[in-house]
Amino acid sequence: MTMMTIAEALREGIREEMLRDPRVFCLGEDIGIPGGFGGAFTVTLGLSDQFGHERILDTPISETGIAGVAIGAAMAGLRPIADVQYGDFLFCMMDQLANQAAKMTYMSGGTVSVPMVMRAPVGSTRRGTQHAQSLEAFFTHVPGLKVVAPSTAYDAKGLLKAAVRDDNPVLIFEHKLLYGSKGPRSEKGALSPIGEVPSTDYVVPLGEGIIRRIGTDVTIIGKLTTVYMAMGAAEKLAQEGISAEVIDPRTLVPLDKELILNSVRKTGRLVVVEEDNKTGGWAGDIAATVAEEAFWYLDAPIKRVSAPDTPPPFAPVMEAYYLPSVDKIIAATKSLF
Amino acid sequence: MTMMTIAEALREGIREEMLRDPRVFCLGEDIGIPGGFGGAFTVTLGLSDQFGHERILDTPISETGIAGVAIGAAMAGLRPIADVQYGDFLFCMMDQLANQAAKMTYMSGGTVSVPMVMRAPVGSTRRGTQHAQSLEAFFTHVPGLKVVAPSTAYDAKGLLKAAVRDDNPVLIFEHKLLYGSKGPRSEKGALSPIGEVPSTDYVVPLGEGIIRRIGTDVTIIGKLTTVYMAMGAAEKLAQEGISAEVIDPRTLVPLDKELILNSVRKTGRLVVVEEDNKTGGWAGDIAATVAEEAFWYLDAPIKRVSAPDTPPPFAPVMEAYYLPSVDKIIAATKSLF
Amino acid sequence: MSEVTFEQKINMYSRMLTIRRFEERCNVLFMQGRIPSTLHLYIGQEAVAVGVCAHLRPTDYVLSTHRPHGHAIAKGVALRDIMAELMAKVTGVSKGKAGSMHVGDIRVGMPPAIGIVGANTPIACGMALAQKRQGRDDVTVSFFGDGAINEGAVHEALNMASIWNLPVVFVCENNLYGASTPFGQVSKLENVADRAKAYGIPGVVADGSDVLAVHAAAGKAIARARRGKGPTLLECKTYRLCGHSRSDPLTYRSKEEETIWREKEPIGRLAQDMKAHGAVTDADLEHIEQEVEATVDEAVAYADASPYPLPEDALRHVFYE
Amino acid sequence: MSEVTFEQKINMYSRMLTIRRFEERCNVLFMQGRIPSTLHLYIGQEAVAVGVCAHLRPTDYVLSTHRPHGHAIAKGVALRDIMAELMAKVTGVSKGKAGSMHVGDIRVGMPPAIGIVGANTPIACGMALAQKRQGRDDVTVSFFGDGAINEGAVHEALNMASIWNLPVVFVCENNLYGASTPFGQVSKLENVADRAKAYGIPGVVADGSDVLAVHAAAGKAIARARRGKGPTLLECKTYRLCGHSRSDPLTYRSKEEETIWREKEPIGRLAQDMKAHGAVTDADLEHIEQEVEATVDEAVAYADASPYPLPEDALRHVFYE
Ligand SMILES: Cc1ncc(C[n+]2csc(CCOP(=O)(O)OP(=O)(O)O)c2C)c(N)n1
Ligand SMILES: Cc1ncc(C[n+]2csc(CCOP(=O)(O)OP(=O)(O)O)c2C)c(N)n1
Ligand SMILES: [Mg+2]
Ligand SMILES: [Mg+2]
Repeated sequence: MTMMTIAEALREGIREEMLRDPRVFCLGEDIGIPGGFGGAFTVTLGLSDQFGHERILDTPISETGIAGVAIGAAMAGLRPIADVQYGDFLFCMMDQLANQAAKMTYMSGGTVSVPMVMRAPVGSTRRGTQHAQSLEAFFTHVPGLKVVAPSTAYDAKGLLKAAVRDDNPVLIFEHKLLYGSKGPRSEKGALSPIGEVPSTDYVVPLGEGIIRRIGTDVTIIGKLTTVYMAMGAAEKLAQEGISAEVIDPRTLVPLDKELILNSVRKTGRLVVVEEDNKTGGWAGDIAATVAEEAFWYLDAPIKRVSAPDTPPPFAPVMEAYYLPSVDKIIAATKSLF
Repeated sequence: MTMMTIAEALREGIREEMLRDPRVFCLGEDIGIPGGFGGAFTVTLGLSDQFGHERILDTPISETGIAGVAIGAAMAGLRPIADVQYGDFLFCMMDQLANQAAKMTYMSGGTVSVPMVMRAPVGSTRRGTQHAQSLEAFFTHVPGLKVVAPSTAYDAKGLLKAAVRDDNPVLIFEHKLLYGSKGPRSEKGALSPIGEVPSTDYVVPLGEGIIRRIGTDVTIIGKLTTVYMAMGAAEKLAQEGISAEVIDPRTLVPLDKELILNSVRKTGRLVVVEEDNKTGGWAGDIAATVAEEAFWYLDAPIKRVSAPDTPPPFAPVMEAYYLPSVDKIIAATKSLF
Repeated sequence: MSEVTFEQKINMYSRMLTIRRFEERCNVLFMQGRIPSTLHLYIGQEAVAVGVCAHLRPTDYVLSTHRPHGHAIAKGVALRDIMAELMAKVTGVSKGKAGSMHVGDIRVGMPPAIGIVGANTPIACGMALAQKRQGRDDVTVSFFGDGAINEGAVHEALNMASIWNLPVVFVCENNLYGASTPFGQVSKLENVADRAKAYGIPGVVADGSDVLAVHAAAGKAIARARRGKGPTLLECKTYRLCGHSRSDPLTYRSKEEETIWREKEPIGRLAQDMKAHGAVTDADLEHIEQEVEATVDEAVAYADASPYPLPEDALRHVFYE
Repeated sequence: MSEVTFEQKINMYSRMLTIRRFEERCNVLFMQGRIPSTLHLYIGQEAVAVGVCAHLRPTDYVLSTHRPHGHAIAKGVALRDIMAELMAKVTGVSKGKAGSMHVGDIRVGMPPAIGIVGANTPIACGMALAQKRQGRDDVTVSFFGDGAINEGAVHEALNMASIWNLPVVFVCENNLYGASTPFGQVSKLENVADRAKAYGIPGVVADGSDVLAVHAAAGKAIARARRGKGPTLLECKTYRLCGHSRSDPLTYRSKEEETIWREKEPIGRLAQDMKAHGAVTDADLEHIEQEVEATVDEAVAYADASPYPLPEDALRHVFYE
């Protein structure tokens, strides 16, 4: 067991998988340049020294190309871990991910596999409209893609390793404020999810959510940073006599639906929290699932605590207004009682 | 009044707007080639004879370029109507639509407008995975874009004209089976929404839904082809004593939320029908909104009749299984009683 | 490049004829409603697929487009598996899930064809990268059209192939039109091949109606790639003698132009060449014709006799099992 | 091209110095935490923005990137409006909604800068298309970096500008690195300008550390565009004397390389030139320095005194009002 940040845990996960399996390699912009950044958020820092530039492959700024190369390499027997500097740039490779990677196995009648990983940092960190979006909902809506969103260092390493070993395209959404990147690449306002990470080989299987806090009166679901906000809210709510169960699905596709439904069947109330825009967000999909499959257990409306339908604003005062928070979760939860 | 197909109604709408406003022009692949198709589904057929090739501008196969040119032209004072041959190719221009068009006004603090229209055919017509998707949900989730989905010839013309006159980027999703395109470009299995279309100038304002059938026991919401399925189901349900109200939102963003909420407040039951994949679909977002804002009026779970989470299959037997249908709507509705 | 042997010529002839007859049959079946959806035929362009693929092994890869039948047949995908797919049967190469635009069989080195114009090129780079890393002297061929050259994806792919010296051959089939749009209207350069200059890689133009010319040019490019010398952009000037898709009335092209190209048509041309060299007689050709017809008949019979998928098969193979 | 007048030189000098001092101040404010987020400085590249924009009118357009301060100042966006934006104030040119990466002011012909590498180029084509249709003899300039040239969007844009003869000038600022990645590692060609050959348009290389060289080359390209002769790809070889973004330790570049370029640095170079011609004295330059400092002070004071937006202002301007 070592204490690690998420950036470190991801790096260890990549290192272990690369040592375990010579087919694994990384590609992306600025990931392996000597003296460089190790990717936008230091995740691959130092790996090119250990593995060389063939296996930590620096690419041109060509997102479509990066995704396409990852897809092709995966189809031909390698296990690429591709990297995009900000999740927002996934839109530049959307055709490759949504039309090609996601559909290749289906189009081949199940004979071709695309075992690739695409890592993408998301979340608002004062960089404004084009460097702050949450992209999860776009990809959970594409059949054929798996989607994970780790909120702890333990999960980050375990999910990454599971993703690398999966025979399907897996997107890993990592939140910028959770990396715990150090030195010049550290982030203002970052949470510090430093946690214990086994140095033994383990995976967190795709599709298993986790109850972060047991409760009886209301279920609060968060992902990435909003897990921490939900935990904060649950603590304060406890002081007011409301016992909140906090769920972190960890994997968005495949979703651990039963974990969520069982919790709601028990608590009768649901609040879903995410940083993404409300309309069309992932939170709405969870709400719809519960309204369809656990309706008779509900004692109150299903609340979403999401960002409003605006691009991520730059100014910190507006950004704070835009983002979910402990207080907003508390207010939403209390409105159900 | 003339009887028109949707393809004709769109063509007339474009023609009228081009005559009214010299800033309006069309661009896209194969839209104006002499002797050519008039776009993939004949909508612009003949317009280059009338307006010339400067205003019916044939482009290279460069979707990013097409979207970017439309955005730039709109910012600089023109009113482009751009065209993509199949909605699936919107993924190729996703960055331009989601990161640029949608955010330009916001990024400029409200000083720049992007009055462009992007037309995109959607829906499954036996062409398989990459030519059959429904793209609406991806774009309703992008703040800054307006999204319309006409199901009748009257609405198609009226919404198109409203879109051209709007100062924001508007996506028009047109269903291939609704065009009623004739001759060599006609579609197998097409519905025939030929309808009366005024030859006078009118618009269907963005954001106004419509009740297609009044009912008291259940609200069924459809869009594009599923409006027709909902109507068919409502008729059969009536024979069994269930009175269904059918709503066609026509515009998805901005959404006529009150129309929907009021209907559900009256009927107490909701079925949302769409051709898109269930997880992350638009139907889920409607369900979530109702579960949040009209929960106390609900007498039953909210049902979605959507496609399963698979790419659109090619073989007609599988496609039929994949698509919603009158029977599926009836079954879902009855399960609520 | 060694001379093309008589046997090779016969093989190429027979392969081209197979594509032609197969597709003519497709067209009939489509008209009869037995092939659903749409159909992009390759008629007239057979020399390109055949001339290129004659150099390939099963461990080489071919990536194709919305117009893939010719590439598939040339790469060795079984006729019956293709036909069953087109007819939406469960015995189809993709179990009826994909249809005409996505024909391919990974067992012979051809993944599903990609219907998004230009999108196969970066994927080709990835496959070539894997071949290189694995120490194979295999190559990847990416086929695409003149229209595709203006897609951003192709640019990114050409550059990546160039800087990483990947064993990939980009074969642009310039059939003068992207759907209805003349190439001259969407490019200032006359030759697609000249775009290679932007990437510092060889750009070569070949007569795409002459299978021997294609064979020679492709042979060089492929050998170069196998030797680790990197990618080539090979442009084959060709012409589709059929419509772009389903019932295209072809009113955007002139009859004169069509006539010129009909005369250059590759199958007759190779027949002429072989006959002129006294290598074959009309009887020999007739014999090949009959063999080809028989294989096409067999494919149709197989597809016809095959069952449709079960409706709920739609749910399978979203993920790799 | 007519000779550059003394007055023009002084103007360009003063403009370059304004950019430099403004950004040095930005850096201090960033370190102090008074500018949130990240910051891509233009220090060292000033000659490009200034040499190009000296030719432009308010009705010409400039499109910029994640590194836009220099372009904005050169195009005439008010310093105080930029500074207020960087400091997230409601008086900022985008009301605090956008920040450093999206600086621009449409009132002077510069829409918000675009932070997606390469993405401004097709938009530039659209703006140029509008200028052409409207019968204006205005031009659009798209600035982007060496890293951007490998984006698909740029390829599509260059081709469209070429076939439609659009009045757009593509100015590639080749500062040798895309973030930490050396250009030589992502391109087989030494010059970005040579990529122009793929589109049949002129490709020109200029010394981007010499504002007079940039001015001359840009003048030709812009005049050509105004005359309806179409686009040019103008590559300016330059160097950023600062980090890529916020606290970049610059450990991927050699000190020797930095020293070479520091000696070529454009502001001192123009000063040398003017002094050598006896056109200015040190006292004159000192006077300019003081003026520039004063305008920067004023901008900071203005921004400092300005209020922050209201939190709920976040909800406005999603749509055009
Ligand atoms: C990204 C994308 N844009 C548009 C289309 C529609 N489309 C299919 S084929 C075609 C023409 C392609 O022309 P070319 O590349 O020359 O190939 P050819 O059809 O001539 O073989 C078009 C526009 C598509 N499939 N994908
Ligand atoms: C599409 C996209 N990919 C990656 C990035 C991240 N990024 C920002 S600046 C940069 C380097 C750009 O290099 P260049 O074009 O040479 O411009 P320079 O920074 O040197 O001015 C990168 C990779 C981005 N903003 N957009
Ligand atoms: Mg073609
Ligand atoms: Mg650079």
